[in-house]
Amino acid sequence: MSFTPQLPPVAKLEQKTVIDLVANGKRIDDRAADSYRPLHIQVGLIEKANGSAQVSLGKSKVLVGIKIETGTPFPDTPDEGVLTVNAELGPLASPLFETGPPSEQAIELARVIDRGIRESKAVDMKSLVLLKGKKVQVVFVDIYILDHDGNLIDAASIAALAALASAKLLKAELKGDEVVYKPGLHPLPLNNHPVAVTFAKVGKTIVVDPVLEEEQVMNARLTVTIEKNGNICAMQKGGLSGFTQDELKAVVHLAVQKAAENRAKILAAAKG
Amino acid sequence: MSFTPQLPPVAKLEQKTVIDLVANGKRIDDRAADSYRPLHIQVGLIEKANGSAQVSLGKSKVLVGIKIETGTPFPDTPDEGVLTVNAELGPLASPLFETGPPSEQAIELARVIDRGIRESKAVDMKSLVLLKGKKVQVVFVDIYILDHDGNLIDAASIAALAALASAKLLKAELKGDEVVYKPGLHPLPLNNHPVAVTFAKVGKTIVVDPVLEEEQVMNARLTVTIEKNGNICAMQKGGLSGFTQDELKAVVHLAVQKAAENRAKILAAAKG
Amino acid sequence: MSFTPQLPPVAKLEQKTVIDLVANGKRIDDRAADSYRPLHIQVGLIEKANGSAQVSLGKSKVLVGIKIETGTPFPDTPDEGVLTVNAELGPLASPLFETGPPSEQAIELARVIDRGIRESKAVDMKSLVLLKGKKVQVVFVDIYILDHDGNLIDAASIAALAALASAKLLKAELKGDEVVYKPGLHPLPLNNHPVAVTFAKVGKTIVVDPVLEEEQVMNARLTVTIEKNGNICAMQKGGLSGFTQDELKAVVHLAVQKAAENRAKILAAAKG
Amino acid sequence: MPEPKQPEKLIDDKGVRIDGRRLDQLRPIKLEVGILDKADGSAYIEQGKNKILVGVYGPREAHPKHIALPDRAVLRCRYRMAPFSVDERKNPAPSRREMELSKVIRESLESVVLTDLYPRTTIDVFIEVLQSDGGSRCAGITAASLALADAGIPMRELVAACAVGKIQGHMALDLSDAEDKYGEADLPVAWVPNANLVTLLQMDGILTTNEFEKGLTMALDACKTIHGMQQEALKKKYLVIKEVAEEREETEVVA
Amino acid sequence: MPEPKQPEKLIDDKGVRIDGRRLDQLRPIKLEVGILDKADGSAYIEQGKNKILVGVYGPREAHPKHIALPDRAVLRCRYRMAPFSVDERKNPAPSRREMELSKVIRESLESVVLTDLYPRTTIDVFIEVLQSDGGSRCAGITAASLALADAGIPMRELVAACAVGKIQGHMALDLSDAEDKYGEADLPVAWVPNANLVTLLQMDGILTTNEFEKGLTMALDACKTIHGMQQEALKKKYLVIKEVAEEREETEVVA
Amino acid sequence: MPEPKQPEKLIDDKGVRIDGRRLDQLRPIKLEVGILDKADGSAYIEQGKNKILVGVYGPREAHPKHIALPDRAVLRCRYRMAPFSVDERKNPAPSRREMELSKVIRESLESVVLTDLYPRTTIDVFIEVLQSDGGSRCAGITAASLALADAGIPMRELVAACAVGKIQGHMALDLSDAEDKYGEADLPVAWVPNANLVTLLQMDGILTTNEFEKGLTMALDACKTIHGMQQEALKKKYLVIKEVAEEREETEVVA
Repeated sequence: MSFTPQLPPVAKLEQKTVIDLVANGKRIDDRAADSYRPLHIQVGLIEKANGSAQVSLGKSKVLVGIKIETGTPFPDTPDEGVLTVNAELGPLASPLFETGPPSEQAIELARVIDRGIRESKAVDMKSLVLLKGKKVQVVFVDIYILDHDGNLIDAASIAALAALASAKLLKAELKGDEVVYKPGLHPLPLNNHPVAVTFAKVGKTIVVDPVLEEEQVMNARLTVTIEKNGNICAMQKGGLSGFTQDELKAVVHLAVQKAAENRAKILAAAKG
Repeated sequence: MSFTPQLPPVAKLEQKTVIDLVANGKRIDDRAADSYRPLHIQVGLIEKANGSAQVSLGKSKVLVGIKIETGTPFPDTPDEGVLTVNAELGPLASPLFETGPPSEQAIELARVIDRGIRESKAVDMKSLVLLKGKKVQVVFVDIYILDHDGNLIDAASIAALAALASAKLLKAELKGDEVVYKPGLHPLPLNNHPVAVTFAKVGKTIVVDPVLEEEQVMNARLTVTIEKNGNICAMQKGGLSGFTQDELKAVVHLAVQKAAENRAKILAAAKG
Repeated sequence: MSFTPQLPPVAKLEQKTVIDLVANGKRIDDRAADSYRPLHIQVGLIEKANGSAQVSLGKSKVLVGIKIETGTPFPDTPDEGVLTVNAELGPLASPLFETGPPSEQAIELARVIDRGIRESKAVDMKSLVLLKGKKVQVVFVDIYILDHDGNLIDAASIAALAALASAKLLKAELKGDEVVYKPGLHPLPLNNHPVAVTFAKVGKTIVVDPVLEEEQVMNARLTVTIEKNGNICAMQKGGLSGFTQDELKAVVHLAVQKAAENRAKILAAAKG
Repeated sequence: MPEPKQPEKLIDDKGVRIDGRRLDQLRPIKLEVGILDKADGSAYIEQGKNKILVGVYGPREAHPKHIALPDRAVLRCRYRMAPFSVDERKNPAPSRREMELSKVIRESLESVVLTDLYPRTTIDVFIEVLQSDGGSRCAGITAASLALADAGIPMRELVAACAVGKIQGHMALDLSDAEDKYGEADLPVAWVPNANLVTLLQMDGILTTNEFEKGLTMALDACKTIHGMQQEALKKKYLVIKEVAEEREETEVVA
Repeated sequence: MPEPKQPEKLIDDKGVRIDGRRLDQLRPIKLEVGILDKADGSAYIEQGKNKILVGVYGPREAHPKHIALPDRAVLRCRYRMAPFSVDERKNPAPSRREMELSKVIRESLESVVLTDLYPRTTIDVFIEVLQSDGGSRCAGITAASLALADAGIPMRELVAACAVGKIQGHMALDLSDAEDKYGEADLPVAWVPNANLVTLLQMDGILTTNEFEKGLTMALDACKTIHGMQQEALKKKYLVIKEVAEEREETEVVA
Repeated sequence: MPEPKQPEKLIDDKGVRIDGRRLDQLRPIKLEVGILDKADGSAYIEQGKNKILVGVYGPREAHPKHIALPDRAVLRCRYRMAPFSVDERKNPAPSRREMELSKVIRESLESVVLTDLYPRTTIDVFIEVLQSDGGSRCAGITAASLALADAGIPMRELVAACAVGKIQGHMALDLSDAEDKYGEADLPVAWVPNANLVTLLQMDGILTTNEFEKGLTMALDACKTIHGMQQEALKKKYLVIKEVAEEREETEVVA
């Protein structure tokens, strides 16, 4: 059951400061409404993973690891591999996070990232089949939040794409019942590069890449995921209030632009 | 672990009224001790299910859906299909119900209904085998409580039988490893028609089909499930006290009569 | 998540008595520092199990049952059977134990017993294979604590070895896909006889086989499991403080001696 | 039950959809208010083959207490699919999809409920999908608004919801199951008409920005229509109550 | 371990059952009281190959507190089968069957315990089936009564329990595992003799109403016998205690 | 990813291990302190291919309250492996191994933290193994000590930890993954140097008592070395802080 969350007791005064700044075209960390925080992307840190990327977005920090293993396809898609996205919002990353099974926030995060990858057909799922209906490769995308200073969705989306774009796998073949790996690493075939761009409505103003203090006072949140051709491939609204029709139109257009900028950085970092 | 339940704080006065009425041969809703509340049965509401029935017993309301799917038989009964009964006593139906895994009340309800169906051999389990020991049809009976005003066992038993009796399935066959469905719907083969009849002992009097207010003051509860030939196929006593030997004999005889009356209504409704 | 346990409110005075006694070379139950409580071992109580043993160590009482069933080997050990050790520290045995999933104490206990058996290669795992990589015998060691008066690890270790050493199984063979049992019971092949010996450091003194009152005031605990040739095959330190290097050396040597004494009793009891 | 087969075309040469609808046409909608006895408020919706029951309890004491908020009621929401509501039986354990939808549906309702009137309480919305046919989260929101109103919980206004999608390259209103499954995109929308706020918005599939804008307009128009139906359903309920009350009065006069 | 094979006949031509019993004969019963150290009360029963241990704790402070009742003790009961107690190893996770039996066993004991003497506390009954052989819920109740008495918890009287069943068309007392498995019906009964109340009654299989009445009478007769054994077991325990006390007294006198 | 193949030999004819180390040589260790923003204290360790991040929160209010202790802080510890940290993906659900290690790691730290200064609070240590390469519990303890210090939690001294093992019949320091897997024994040790207390000790495999004594000495020597590195890492962190502070001061003077 989902219920209205208990926000941490941020002093009213502090909240007012954040809102007033935004209303005056400023932000608590001196950015413009349409600017991202500094973005750093590092791939390949986890040698035991097929792919990995650590992303810092300001002080938010996310690690994504990709593991590729053999498994069974879903009965209704016998000729496709399997993609699984999982997110850990562990207590290391924030006093707001607790131990225990995935919270609704973790599930929402994982499912939004999953939709962007799946709907844009980023991973070439046909190429993952070893034996139709019986044996396929399963791509696990594990999102690990290390430090939470706001806008985890974009940080995770960027890290997931960087990890996928830099992932390598051994060519697997079936010999009888057994999976045999041939030497030599090949890149994971990607057909698309989805990038999530998240906005917060603070007061009446919309800002991109909200920092934690902005998330704690925002009326609503919107994530727009854009694929490589500039089309939308996933959206998700969050927060207790909403957006007007005009706001939505404006936000979508800005998302296309911001996604292109971030995509370029991701692909450059993934190439190393 | 099972523990003495916390009953809702019904006013002592109200409790006394219910008990006094029954002691005087009356009931809070003006019924005779051996009368059921009005019974309405509607089958086929859920087109996506193989069978379904919605039952109102007074203000109690239960929906049962039947799904039939292919699965694996149990190792010790390789030549029989599988029957699974599950009950949801969700928070929609009563302030007494909570979210979370099935309560002991839900488990007891499902198991009593299950026993009635299983012990009377109502479903022809042999007819559900596709390949002995390997592949059979699995009959899922899902009981969904919508409104709880007492005597959920009988309402669920009636709905389960109506749903089974009106269930239709495609003929399935094995072609090699795969299940192939042939066109044309066939009724699910039933060999018996078990009907549960539930009694409550209020003060020293025994009433049939207790309403919620009666359940909250009863000393004990007894369910007797009667199959089509008038034999007993399941019993379950509940509640903090018990019954005398003479009371049990009387109750069993009344159950035979009441089950026959309700069975006629169920089969009429199922034929629709 | 593991956290500092809440010890029961033993009166300070009582705690002091236990500590003072040990400091003066005595113990609350009049034993020497290096003496075990009376040990009773009874095998074969549970006829439905392949092996079983009930052990009393003073007032601590443990029952272990062995079940041997067919199953699937782990992918990385296709030519070995499977060994599973599970422990129940149920609420019957102590007011300190609660219902619910296994506590960290139960998990630690099971894993320490498991390590002793596994690392000493006590069970001949190769002999349990029916069809390499496909079908093997699985040995379940279920530890059931009945009365907790301290040193459950040693009581469980003794009971586990006695149960394994007295276990019998039917010879199983594969005929096609099915497991067929041949008549006649054979002993479970054992190659080694690991025995755990547990010490507690109370004040500055180390005692063997701590009773519950000693466990509740001990600084630290050490279990040393010794295999039949006098080598160490498992160790586990517990408790909030630690041991000096010299203490560890002394303890290990004492463990070798105590294990040999207990092993003789176990094997005598297992032979019956 | 085996799933229905994929239709050859989702739109025929005349622009007609598999169930006979035009691209901008809603499925038949049936709304009922106040149909459960124990719940404080309830509503039932049929939209196409969707059959959804919503029960509301509250404001009531928060349980467990630590979730209570000092300055407002906690809104709680559970979206749940019956095991028999879909083609392949759904496992009764809550799925990740159900948990996500419970969250976004709750967020779609938060802004209209006057929660600050009832601090330290909960208002509970239970959405039971008895049969699912595409667009069930939107139909659930439409019915949940009515159930909240039926429970007498003060609201700024009703929330209406409807999905729009893309099939065979065209934007189409209120996708059915088959259209959702074999179509190219799905865009569920909830709207609070007077505040002019979109309080639920999700999307999957591929849409150009133009298609998005067109689809959003179609969805909001449909929400307007549905909002009218909601008001009708409430009026009808109160009318019935009024009539019953009047009948009683007459009876009493007679007696 | 592979299950034992199905016997050809459950009753031979002379009316004798596979374990040599007559139709109305109980299996050998062994009762022991006060055998655990930490539990406040305990008892052990062997009935056929059933081996069941019961421990009782309480009255003690309710934990968690919110389950406490203001006017009586909460009775808590857990029926549990050891993984090695049955032919095929039982998964240690609680099964639906164990949860149901915990409930009906608790309800069979509620009316004899004077719970109103200990408001806001719990009385906990833990039934551990170490080996199961048909009729374990009844044997568990018989032992639980003794364990409650051993814990010094005030009770109106002891509850005795026994099952009756139908094998090869005949009503037979106290079915063993094989009889339960290959028989036609099982009817477990718990009885409070002086109050003349049947406090546990379940049935599965097929019985005519006449068979039910006959079976019930057989079960109640057996409960009477078992009730006698329970009283003997308690007496023996107290005798032992008395003897120990007397011995001590003597020793003290000597000393 | 498929697991690496078993090496033919773990030690070559010259006594050199597969990664080029001598028997008594540690793997390269890199320590960083204070690298997380939200945690009250944090540290990062690389030891061989181990990559482990530790965050510490506290002392903070105990939640849930009933775990609080009246006379000291509760130390809480969670050891966790990321799904991608090992050759075969680890299921995210907590394993029995993780639960056991959380306990023994907590117990290795309890005696150095001055918990009696903060009654009714918790001090939380979260150890996240991002990549695992043998000896991760020891590396985790080494980093956890630093993270506790970084959080400003008063400690008697730092705990250092290192494993020793047996490969091809020789005792060898600080086993790597392959050595652990194909070796004969593993002996993880945590040491509190000034109190001279071994606060973590586990063993699996086969060791003679002589081998144990030799191994223990090797492990404690290594702990001494690591203890020095820990102090360096803390000094470096405070130096940086001091420099930043001085820079700021200068800037302020300039401004």
